[in-house]
Amino acid sequence: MKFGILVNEGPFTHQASDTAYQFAKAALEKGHDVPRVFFYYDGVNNANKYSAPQADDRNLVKLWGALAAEKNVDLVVCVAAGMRRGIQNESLAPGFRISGLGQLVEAGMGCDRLMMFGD
Amino acid sequence: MKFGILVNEGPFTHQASDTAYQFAKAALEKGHDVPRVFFYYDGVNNANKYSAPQADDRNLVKLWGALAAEKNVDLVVCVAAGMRRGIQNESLAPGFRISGLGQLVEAGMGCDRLMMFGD
Amino acid sequence: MLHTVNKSPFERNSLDTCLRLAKKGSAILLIEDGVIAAVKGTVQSAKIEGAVGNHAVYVLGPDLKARAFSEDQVISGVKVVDYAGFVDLAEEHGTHNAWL
Amino acid sequence: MLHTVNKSPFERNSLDTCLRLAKKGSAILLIEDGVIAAVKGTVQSAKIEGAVGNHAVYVLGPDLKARAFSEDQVISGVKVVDYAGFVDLAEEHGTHNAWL
Amino acid sequence: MAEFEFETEGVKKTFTFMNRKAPYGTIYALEVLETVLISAAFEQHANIIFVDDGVYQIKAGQDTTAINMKNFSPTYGIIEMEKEDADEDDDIDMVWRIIVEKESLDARGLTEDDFKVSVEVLSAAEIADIVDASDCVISG
Amino acid sequence: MAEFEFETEGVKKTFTFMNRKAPYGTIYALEVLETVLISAAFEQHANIIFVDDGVYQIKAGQDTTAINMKNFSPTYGIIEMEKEDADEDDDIDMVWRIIVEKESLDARGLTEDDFKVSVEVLSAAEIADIVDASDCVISG
Repeated sequence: MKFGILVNEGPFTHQASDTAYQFAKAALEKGHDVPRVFFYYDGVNNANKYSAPQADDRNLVKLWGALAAEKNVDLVVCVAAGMRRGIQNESLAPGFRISGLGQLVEAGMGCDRLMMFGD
Repeated sequence: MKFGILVNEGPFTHQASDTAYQFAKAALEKGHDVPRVFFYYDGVNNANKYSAPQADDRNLVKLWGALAAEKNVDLVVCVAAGMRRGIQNESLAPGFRISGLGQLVEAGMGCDRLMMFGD
Repeated sequence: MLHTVNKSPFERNSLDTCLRLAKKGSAILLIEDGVIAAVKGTVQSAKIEGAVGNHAVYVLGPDLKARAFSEDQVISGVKVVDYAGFVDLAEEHGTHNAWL
Repeated sequence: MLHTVNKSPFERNSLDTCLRLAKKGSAILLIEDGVIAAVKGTVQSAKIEGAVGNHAVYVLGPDLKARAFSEDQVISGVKVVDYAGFVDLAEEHGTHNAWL
Repeated sequence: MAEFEFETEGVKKTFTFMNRKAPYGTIYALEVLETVLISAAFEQHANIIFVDDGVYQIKAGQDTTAINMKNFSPTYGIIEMEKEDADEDDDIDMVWRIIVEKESLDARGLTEDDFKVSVEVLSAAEIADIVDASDCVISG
Repeated sequence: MAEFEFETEGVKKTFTFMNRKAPYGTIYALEVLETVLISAAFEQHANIIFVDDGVYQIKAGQDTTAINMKNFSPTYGIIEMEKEDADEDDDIDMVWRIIVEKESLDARGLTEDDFKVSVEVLSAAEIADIVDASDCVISG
């Protein structure tokens, strides 16, 4: 089954992106596809390449990036939401790309389920 | 009177940093001092230099920076909260500086009021 | 002490906790989505109607206007202030306690 | 339909709205701070105790454990699942509706 | 980076946009609106639903000058026009509904006359059926 | 940039840390804790108060392994030790109180025995007096 995922909050302040990541990982481990994760609202902050949490804490920016590399997940940051909040090519972490909100609607159209995680 | 200000949320998603800015501006216009604004939690995102909202929207990163330049306000971003969320020297907007959480406690000790704005 | 509440009483419990923990005689200012609590004729109105006897209650006018509430929809006994008035309240009432 | 609620019933109104707008027979999964609603013996417990007759109610075990709730504190009729179980519920129950 | 292309040719789904938050205190109302507008470009069906404090989003008379934020409420008028176009033009296969929950209105002492757009006022039970039958739910 | 130096020599204030949110769903509990620890370096008085879902922050037995987040609850033990040091050492002029609201406990069916640190259980009215007498309130 194809799961599209929408992430509405940044890392750390809200648990939403942790839960989204754990869901994506569990779905992939079960043999499902996660063709796209779309980052909207403060979710764009998951793609901030300057994020450097303490060594004993999880690094969600890197965890998402590794998922993209290992499992072919398309990590899309909303261009308009990203511009507002300071996620542009200069601050974009590896594994993510910036595109339009149409990519969220397409994920909803093309996946069997659209899962949403936010505040 | 000296007002210290603590900002807990980033720009756009929550109104908190707008309200904090309007409060600071009103206090300065009344002849009070605002020696320091401390950015903690997601508030550190107010200092993201890549923030570029649409032309018909307010740009809080620039508004804070202008306040610092014109009114001698010390804009301090918490180093630990900023590291987590990707606000480091490379992404820091003009007018802000990065320092420790002690600067918040000092603002509480040294100001007549510590005003807090968050979610 | 100046208490501020910035969330709708329909959505969160912050106004309830503020009213439970605010000392009699302290001031309460409703800001941001918190202004919804200051409006007459909702199922939440009783909270602020009950509070005006024990507290000086204020509401931020700019936030009322943004949400299309007029001043005559504000519960009787609640005073409308602007940002300059907010600064005055902070000066006058001592420590700020933001119920977040 | 699979509904998820991620906020404490003490703090927000999202569980109330979920229960008002969830069709009878649909599934509800409590996650993150929402797991607090699944715990016995609180003044909020009646909400989920009432819901188990009309809905299949689940709670995310990893979130319970993080908050130091044991499985025997969970309201009777509520099933505990892990992230893999969350995926199964999403597969089984159709459209996801997150009450944010 | 694994750019993915979806097969969306001929796909027609029903999106529910569940608006539950007051405007301006948070940005969710505005950013959900942007998603509604984009979904029109894909000619998808849409239920644009206002419940809880979300009903305040469509109140007439919003004036954000003094808070220095963008008043985005005129965009709801654009949504209403998109809906009318879809209703009237036989070549557009897109059903849009703008719905307000009666229970949320009553709790706030509001009526349809307070709104800047035409809405269907439905009960919680009626809305439950509509949402349950939709393919994707996006809330804010 | 206008770096400012405060005159804090000899200043002694009372900080109230108002913890109202459950742990892990949001980061506020953890980042407030960091502020409490820093305030010790300045030897300030502190009321560390747990009300509403904040009381869950100090529950014994938290295990975050499966959510892959840092279990920060051991830090409350450090806070307790700081408080004990201040209570016992005459050279430290710092009064710390760790307070839980009785009404919040009762609503959640909790007792003092559920907690990993020693607390004062006080009524809302008693807490109101303590908070009202403090100089700075930091909540999360």
